Amino acid sequence: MGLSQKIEAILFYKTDAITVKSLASILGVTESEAENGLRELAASLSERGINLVRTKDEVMLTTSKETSPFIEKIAKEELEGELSKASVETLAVILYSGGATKSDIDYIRGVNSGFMLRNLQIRGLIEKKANPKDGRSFIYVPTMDIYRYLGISKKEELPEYSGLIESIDSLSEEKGN
Amino acid sequence: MGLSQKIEAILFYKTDAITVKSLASILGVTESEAENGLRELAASLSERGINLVRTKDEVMLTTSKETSPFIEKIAKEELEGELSKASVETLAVILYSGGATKSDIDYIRGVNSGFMLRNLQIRGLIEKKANPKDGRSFIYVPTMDIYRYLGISKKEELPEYSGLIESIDSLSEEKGN
Amino acid sequence: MDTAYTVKTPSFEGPLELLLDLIEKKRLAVSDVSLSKVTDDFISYLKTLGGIPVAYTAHFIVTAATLVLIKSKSLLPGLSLTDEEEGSIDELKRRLEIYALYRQAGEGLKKIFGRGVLFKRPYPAITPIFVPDSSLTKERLAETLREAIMNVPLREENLPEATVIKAITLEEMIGSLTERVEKSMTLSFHKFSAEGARNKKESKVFLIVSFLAILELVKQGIVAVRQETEFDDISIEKTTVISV
Repeated sequence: MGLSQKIEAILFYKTDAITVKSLASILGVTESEAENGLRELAASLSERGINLVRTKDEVMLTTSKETSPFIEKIAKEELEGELSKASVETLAVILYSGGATKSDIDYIRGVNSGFMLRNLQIRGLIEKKANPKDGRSFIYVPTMDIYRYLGISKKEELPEYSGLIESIDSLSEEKGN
Repeated sequence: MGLSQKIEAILFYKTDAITVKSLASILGVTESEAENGLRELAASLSERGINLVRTKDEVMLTTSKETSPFIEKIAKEELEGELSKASVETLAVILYSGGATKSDIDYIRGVNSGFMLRNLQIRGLIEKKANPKDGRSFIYVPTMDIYRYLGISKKEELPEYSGLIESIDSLSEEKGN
Repeated sequence: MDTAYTVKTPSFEGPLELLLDLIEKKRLAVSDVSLSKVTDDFISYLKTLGGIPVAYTAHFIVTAATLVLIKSKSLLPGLSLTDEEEGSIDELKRRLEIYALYRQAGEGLKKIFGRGVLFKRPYPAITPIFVPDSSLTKERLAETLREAIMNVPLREENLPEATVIKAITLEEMIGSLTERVEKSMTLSFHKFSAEGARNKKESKVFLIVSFLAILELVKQGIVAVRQETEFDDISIEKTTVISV
């Protein structure tokens, strides 16, 4: 496996721009070796759907310009499509509990909620925050916008609040934390 | 620009798994055209740092297997815990058969797999779908994540795939169905 | 009987797993001979399940019954098996072979899981735009949540369905059988096994458990069994002079 493949994988995974210097350090090569690898990568990408973008010090991968109409279409769909039942369910768990970790949400729903959490974040319905109980993890909390939209000022104003929150709490206990 | 480049860009942008069906609809082509494009893309990626993973219905781009040691160094993703004997057994049934009902799994393992199936779903390793053969029942199918964790790009890359399928088939024939 | 087979959490172990472990421990392939050889170990494990709810052990008892059929071919040479009985023997062997394949495949998966992970591209940073959905109301949220909570399975629901065997255990059956044999020197198997059953399904279960109990007693030398001709009833006698 050549250097250019390794660089491609690292840039794919990084999503953000990365300096050539830190790229070289991850790879354990000199900066000029990394530059060679980057040149090779740019050449191999010339006929592909992704591009290598380069500023003075930084590099990153992006979709190639010709594909932007499709990308815009997807972005629009992500924003405007109707919320799936799974998304509404995920949102409900977060609203009633006032904030929950991914593992709590997954446990209550019985499925992995990764994709739903992303979708709800894009649409500004929830946001990810550092967990006050455990700095290394995150909790998902409702945004102010969704409170306003639903016309409530606190979670206790949600329908059937006390009954539903009791069920959620007892499920979380069963999970063991 | 060819179809395979467009697909590459869409998958790169999407980051999550996408069904071949919705890929075709975004591109405005038929599913079989999309399949051709996917084949072409897989071929063009064969020597690259990124890789195309294919489950029964979905596709996704990932880093290539060879680059895994480098990405591990910078990855935040952590695998939670080892898999128990019972979970790998259940996963084997679902992965090698490409999808199985709960009663199939219970019968093969000789135990009730209810809790095991729920745990594997919460971990995002399998998912429950409507049974294409019988709308009232469900089948459990492998997710993109289990493919990724096993480091395989298609089911044929499962260890001893063809040998096992052959043995299972010949045992099932004995029964007469 | 010498090796007490211990398993950590019996409620999560199935009969196929136990059986395959026993066979593989003896380095045998799945066959009548190997199954016959592990029957005693299987039954002695079964007896250790005394304190476990009957619903959990039902699967084991049904499997034990088939094992006993296999073993009985050598123990009672005159015994002839019905098509149904032959069928359940074949089925058990086939299930074991299929299970063995998947179990082996599972070991293969365990070896590669987490080694050489293919990494997903993480989500790029989000600039959220507030876009709710017109169908999103407080009431819909409450209803969806209520449904989701209702769908969480209760632990009890995951008990094996086979509750055909009510409050009957191997020990109870052995106790009752010993008592009856002691009372009357000769006892008909059919008469004994039919006693106490309330319906046809239950009587079949009684028959199976009785058979297990008899074999156990034969082994312990408490009773002797005799079958005059094929299909004939089996006589059970308390051993006084006869040693088995």
